[in-house]
Amino acid sequence: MTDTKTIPNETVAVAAAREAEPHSWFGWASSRFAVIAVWILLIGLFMVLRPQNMFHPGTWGSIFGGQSDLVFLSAALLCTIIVGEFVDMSVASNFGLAAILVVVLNVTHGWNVWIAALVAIAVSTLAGIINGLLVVRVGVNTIVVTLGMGTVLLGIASWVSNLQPVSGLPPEFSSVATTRIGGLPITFYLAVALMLVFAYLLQFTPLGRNMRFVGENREVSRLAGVRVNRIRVGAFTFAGLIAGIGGVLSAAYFGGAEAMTSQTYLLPMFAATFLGTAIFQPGRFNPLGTLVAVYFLATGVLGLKFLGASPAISNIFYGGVLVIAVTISTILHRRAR
Amino acid sequence: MTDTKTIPNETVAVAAAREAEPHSWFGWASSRFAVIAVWILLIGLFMVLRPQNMFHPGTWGSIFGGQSDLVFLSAALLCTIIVGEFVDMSVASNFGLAAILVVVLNVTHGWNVWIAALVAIAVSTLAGIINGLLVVRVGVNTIVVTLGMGTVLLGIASWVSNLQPVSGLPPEFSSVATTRIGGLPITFYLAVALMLVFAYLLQFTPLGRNMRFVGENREVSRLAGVRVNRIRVGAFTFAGLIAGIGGVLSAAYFGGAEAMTSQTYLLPMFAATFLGTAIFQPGRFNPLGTLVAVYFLATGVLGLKFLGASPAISNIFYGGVLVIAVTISTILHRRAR
Amino acid sequence: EPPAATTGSESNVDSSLDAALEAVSSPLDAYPIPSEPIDGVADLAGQTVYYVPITLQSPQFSIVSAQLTEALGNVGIDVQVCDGKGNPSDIGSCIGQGTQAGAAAIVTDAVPYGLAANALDAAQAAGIPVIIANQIADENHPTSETLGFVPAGGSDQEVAIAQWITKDSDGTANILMNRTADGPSQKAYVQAGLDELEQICPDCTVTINDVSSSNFPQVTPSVSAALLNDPTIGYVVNDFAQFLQPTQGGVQAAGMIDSVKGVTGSVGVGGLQALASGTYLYAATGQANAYQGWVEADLALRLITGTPAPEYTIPVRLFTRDNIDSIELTEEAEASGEWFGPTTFRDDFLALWGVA
Amino acid sequence: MTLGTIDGVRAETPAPRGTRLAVDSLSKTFGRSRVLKDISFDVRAGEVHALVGQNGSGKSTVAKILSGLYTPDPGGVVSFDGRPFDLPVTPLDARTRGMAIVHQSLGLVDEFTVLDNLRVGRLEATGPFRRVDWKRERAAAKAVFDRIHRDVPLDARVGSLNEEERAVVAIARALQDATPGNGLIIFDESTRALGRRALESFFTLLDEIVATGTAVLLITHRLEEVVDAADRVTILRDGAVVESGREVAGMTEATLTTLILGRDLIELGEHDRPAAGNGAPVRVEGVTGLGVHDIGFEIRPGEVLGLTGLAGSGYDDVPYLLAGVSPASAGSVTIPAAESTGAQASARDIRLPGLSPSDAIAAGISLIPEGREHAGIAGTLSVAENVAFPQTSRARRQLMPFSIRGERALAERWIERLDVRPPRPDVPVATLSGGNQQKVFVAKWLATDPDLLLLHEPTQAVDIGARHVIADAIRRAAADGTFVLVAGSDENELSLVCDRVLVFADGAVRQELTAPMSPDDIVGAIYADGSRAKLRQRAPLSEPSAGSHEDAPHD
Ligand SMILES: Nc1ncnc2c1ncn2[C@@H]1O[C@H](COP(=O)(O)OP(=O)(O)OP(=O)(O)O)[C@@H](O)[C@H]1O
Ligand SMILES: Nc1ncnc2c1ncn2[C@@H]1O[C@H](COP(=O)(O)OP(=O)(O)OP(=O)(O)O)[C@@H](O)[C@H]1O
Ligand SMILES: [Mg+2]
Ligand SMILES: [Mg+2]
Repeated sequence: MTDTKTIPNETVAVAAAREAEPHSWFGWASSRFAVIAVWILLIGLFMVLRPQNMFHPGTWGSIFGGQSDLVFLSAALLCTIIVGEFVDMSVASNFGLAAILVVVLNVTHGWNVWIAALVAIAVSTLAGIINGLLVVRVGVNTIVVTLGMGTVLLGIASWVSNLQPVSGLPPEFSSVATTRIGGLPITFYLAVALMLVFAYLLQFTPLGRNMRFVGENREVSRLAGVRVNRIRVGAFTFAGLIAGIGGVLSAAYFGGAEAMTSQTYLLPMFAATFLGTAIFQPGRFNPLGTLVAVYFLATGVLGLKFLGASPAISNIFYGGVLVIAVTISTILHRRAR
Repeated sequence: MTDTKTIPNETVAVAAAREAEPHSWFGWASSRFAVIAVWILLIGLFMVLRPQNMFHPGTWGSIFGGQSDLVFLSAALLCTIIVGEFVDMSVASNFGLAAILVVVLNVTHGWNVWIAALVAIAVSTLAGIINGLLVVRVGVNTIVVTLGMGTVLLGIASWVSNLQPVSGLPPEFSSVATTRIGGLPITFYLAVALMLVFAYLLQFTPLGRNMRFVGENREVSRLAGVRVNRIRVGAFTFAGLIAGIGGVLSAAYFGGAEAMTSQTYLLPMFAATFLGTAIFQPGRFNPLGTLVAVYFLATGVLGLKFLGASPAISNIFYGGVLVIAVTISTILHRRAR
Repeated sequence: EPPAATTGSESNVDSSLDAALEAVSSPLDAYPIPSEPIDGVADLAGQTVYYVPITLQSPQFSIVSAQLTEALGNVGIDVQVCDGKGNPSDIGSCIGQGTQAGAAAIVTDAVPYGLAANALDAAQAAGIPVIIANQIADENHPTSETLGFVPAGGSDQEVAIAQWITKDSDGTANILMNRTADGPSQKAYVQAGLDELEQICPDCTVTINDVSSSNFPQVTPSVSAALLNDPTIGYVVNDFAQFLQPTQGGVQAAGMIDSVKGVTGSVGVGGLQALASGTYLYAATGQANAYQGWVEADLALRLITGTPAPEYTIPVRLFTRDNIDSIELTEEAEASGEWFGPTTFRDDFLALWGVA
Repeated sequence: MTLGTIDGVRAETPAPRGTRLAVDSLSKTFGRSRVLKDISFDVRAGEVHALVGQNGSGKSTVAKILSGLYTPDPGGVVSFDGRPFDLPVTPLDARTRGMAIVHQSLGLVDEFTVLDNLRVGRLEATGPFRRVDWKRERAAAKAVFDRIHRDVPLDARVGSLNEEERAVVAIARALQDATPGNGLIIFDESTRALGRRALESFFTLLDEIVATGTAVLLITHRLEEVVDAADRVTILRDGAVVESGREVAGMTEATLTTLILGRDLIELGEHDRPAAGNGAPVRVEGVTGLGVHDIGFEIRPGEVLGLTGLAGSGYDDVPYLLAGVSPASAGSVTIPAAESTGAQASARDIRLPGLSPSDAIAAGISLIPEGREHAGIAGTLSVAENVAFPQTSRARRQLMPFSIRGERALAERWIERLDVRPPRPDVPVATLSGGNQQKVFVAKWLATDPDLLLLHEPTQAVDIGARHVIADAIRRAAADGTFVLVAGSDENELSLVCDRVLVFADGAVRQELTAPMSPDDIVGAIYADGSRAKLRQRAPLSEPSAGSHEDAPHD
């Protein structure tokens, strides 16, 4: 009771939580799977309203096959969030820069495409490392560093691409992304695999457990022998690496890239990552929740498109779902605890 | 490492404080005014390189007269940051909605323009209140709420404007924003006054003191009888109000508005607010620092334009200055303590 | 040189300029309709055409999509609108969706080929005709049985703007040209305007200011800087109305709102209302978006049925403070196409398709 | 690098036999201030070695150097079992040699389970998929608990444990890398929040551990712990060692105090206590809420009333209920009219249900809660801002400026009265040492000149000098007409400041003690089953019996 005493109100909360435990199976499940239930409902609704679209395999191909960029970006974002850093605002620009670089180096400068890809990923990773060093070693505010870095990277991307869309990657390179298996492009499988590995890492490996501990309490982790700073810098580095790989795959998938477009991912990627906290592990950022959130949002937006909704309506849906889902999950979770 | 006399019984802390005092004046000043010095240097540099522009009064009119939107937005952002909430991501959209609403209500629906302005501001304030209630009362994550709300507001703005730029406000209304005094539009004075009042509030009034304490430690504030939740909801409300007033003034200034424009303020407004933490009160968000940061960044961007820099270079400048300035201020501040 | 000759040629230029301005300022007597009818349109009922605009956030694409839907609806073809949202991911997935769904055709609007090269190649490989609208034909991707281009009126608009400025300034204009650097087509449009200026207005000065949607926040300072750099600038031109507000902000910030005339291209009802309000805009050009929707439908039908396609032109019109009162500034009027010519073009197309 | 020198030292200084940790000429400089000056001491195997000193004397700095958070100035040597560390110490290096540190908050993360907390940083990946082998981890955790003969459910969230269990978990974690009989555990004020019985069982456990040969370095402000439990003591004053490894046997708290402060402490004797009883008392009636049911008592003018009891007995809920911080379902407080205020003032009857903190403050009730960092001060704000906060926070006119000069004057008055060091109103509170932060915290509420002052553990984790300054200030407030209530679990503190103590059990008052009372009396009353045990019952030099599982976890 030592610590709870300092927060008198929490004593009550703890007591309530203990009492609540046995009763709350329903609450437990509802706070974890409410969003998935809503997803299923949403699909059902669209199926009734637009059967011709929703029973068409192309629709599902689009929902599942078209979100890989977003999955990579959300994974990169999660890296730093999990270890307790505030959001890395530079991942989208970093992703965009990698996509631009691989094309420009290959097409404009005639580099071998694989070398171009490696260099692009290396540049993104380097950006991640610089973020990490500034935040962790120098102690500069995370938002400042990543916002600034994001702006710089965006500037570099516009500069090397001369603000033009660039394209012309060789098809054999593109095939690493576009080849279809079971109707879905490889990028889908890569994206899902990334999230599964991430989830596995967090759930089952020492590194993952250490990351969660660092996210929860740095000092305790350090004294327990966890190399806290190394893990934090590592998280930024991996965020850069994943953004870089995602960017290169995106360029391969689309055969080209454009500097400004990375910014359009910002909203969906934040939305998915935060909506993910309402799925599977309420109140906690988690890769699988994020993955589901990506597809959930894609379903909603596509369904609305089928219904002929304007982008305005899509935005209202997007924002509304995010707030409502997380609000409900917060309330349910609080009850269930 | 001259270890001098230690008065018996004086703790090391006292000795440290005493010793540190006389030496650190330079450190003290440098961590506070470094950015301003850089600003002056920058102006000097541009004056040498482009005297024809920098000695032209119109340049100063542009630097100081053209940033009022940004000042209002940054002030709105500061409201919630100061009371310890994480950034309110909805202020830009809220600003945009107010701007659109006043025009649409007046021009399309024929409302009296003053009533339209009041309604627009009321809607923005309401959005702020809803943010506040969800965050404070329901306990939903700030980013989720404000990101979602921002998206919804953006959707509404696009919807009521039908994605068209809207215009046609009566000139006598526009004159509340456009009238020039001493070569600068009224909005400049309003923006500066807003920040001065804000700074005064924080520095000298009980309310401001309470806001700072709430931002620092909610429990301490609650125990001192501060209505913490009221202050937090109030901060969101004021953020909405300021965004609303800013939006209406912006519409008046331009004679019209466009839904998507608001999003373009996101980066500059974050940059200015965070850069502000490197000015006057290192490590602390403060209105005057933010105000200076706005003009500092405007000077840099305009000067670079005079030098013929491409938008890419300007972005690199923007991001680079943000990171470098805050990093230097962090290091100096740490030393100076 | 004999001064008389110069005067003569100048007055020649003058009169032809007047005529050109007169023509571009008035609505057409009739929209240009292709001559060759299309056979077998009736068999296409029940199929689906995908329409993928670069972004629905820009209002012109809503107009086109509505018209395209209406046009093809007349022949029983469904139009599936899929918003490209300005990023390759969405554009690619929209096109991929159309390909997988076995669309009768895929129409992209304002999407540079390079932005979705793989997806567009894949669609054609699957035998689905692709129509690239609002783009200049891409040399690397020539017109084929499965690929057609619907041009934009971009170049014509820029030429009209050049002509109006020449006339308005008596050939002495100092112009700030905000050029959208978002894609190759935009650059080409502006170039057409610059070429025209060079011809008809040798004494005009032009400053180019590249703007881009990725750097929207910098439009304002870049306009201010250009104006402060050269305070004699009298005309500020935008090729796209999307940049109107930040541009005006830059003019205002430089304190030159009274000495500068604003001009813009690709204007919609919002921009025209701003022109009518008489604050900053003096002239604006627009293209017949409603008609373009029908042209896209016509080209789609031709590619689907294997009918040879004609060269299309999208009419443009110049609006000034003089003629702005002659049109109705409503969304309905814009969607009907009445600003540019008689709205009967719909029946003409339907007749060509054999469904009237 | 100075590796060569260190090597030289390494070669020349053979460790005395049985020396576990040897610290030699360790110095630490922050900026321009040297906070450790050539510190030398050694900890022997199998002993409890206390490290004491005033707030800010450098104890935590030593611990932080030993845990690798700080890099010491070049020249110092830290050796363990005769082998010098490469400085700075890395946590991993320390761990492989069996040196562990337990922080004052015990370093536990409430959100995670006991197993997680125990094994964090030690989890090992196995197999090609680098999974955690939870079976093995559980076995390892179980083994540690078995070694110390304690049992804590491995899957319980640490947040749901009681304080004794938490202490056991912290100790178990620190012990797990030390092979039995080896290793060293450093406790930096880990005991500060433990109740008496938890404290006794903590030392019982400690005794079992050192009996095997493991060493303990104990940083504490409770002199009783030193006198009762330590074998030797090292005393720091202003960053220098004044006593290194002095045998504790035969020392009293008084001698220790003198050594720590470098002067004698003026005793707060019985004689300066005012006669209680003139005038009307504060009446507390029918208070129900949290862990207390329908309690009532009186506080007489001029007296300091203490509340104590076992953890969970409800005594520590009372101040929060009376201050409107925790919701009460019933009850009232009646504050009599102050004699000085004259005719118009009448007794105020304050109903507790629905009372908010600001209502309570307005009614003249001030609370000094436990937990300075959490509930006491805003660290980045200045001393003056913190001291004046209860005044500025409730200003009627929230938008009118307050007097900065007045604020500063107020702060200076209290800085002088409580001897806050450094005596500067403008420095951020976080830069003060713990004891001085506590003084600022107490000053903040004394400055409101309340009618009823409620305190909870007011002198926790402050040095003996600061404790007396604070106790003195509390007594002076009582003498000046404030009704004072102190809830606490530290019998030494209670006997120092209180005139009368109410002992709680099961949410009700069970016993009343009146002055004069000794710490022993208080403990005797708290624990119905016995009196205050000597903190460390030195084990007979045999292995403790394997069956002695006490403290079965209870919820
Ligand atoms: N990171 C630091 N930077 C500068 N000075 C520091 C730092 N940490 C500690 N000090 C100084 O070192 C002195 C010793 O601090 P230390 O924490 O060792 O004291 P302590 O003996 O643990 O005090 P307490 O009894 O309050 O725990 C402090 O007074 C402080 O002035
Ligand atoms: N950066 C710093 N600059 C100046 N003083 C510091 C700094 N960091 C810590 N201190 C001071 O060093 C002292 C020791 O801090 P530390 O974090 O070790 O807490 P502590 O004294 O062990 O904790 P407690 O007082 O709760 O027992 C405190 O007085 C603290 O204010
Ligand atoms: Mg300490
Ligand atoms: Mg301490």
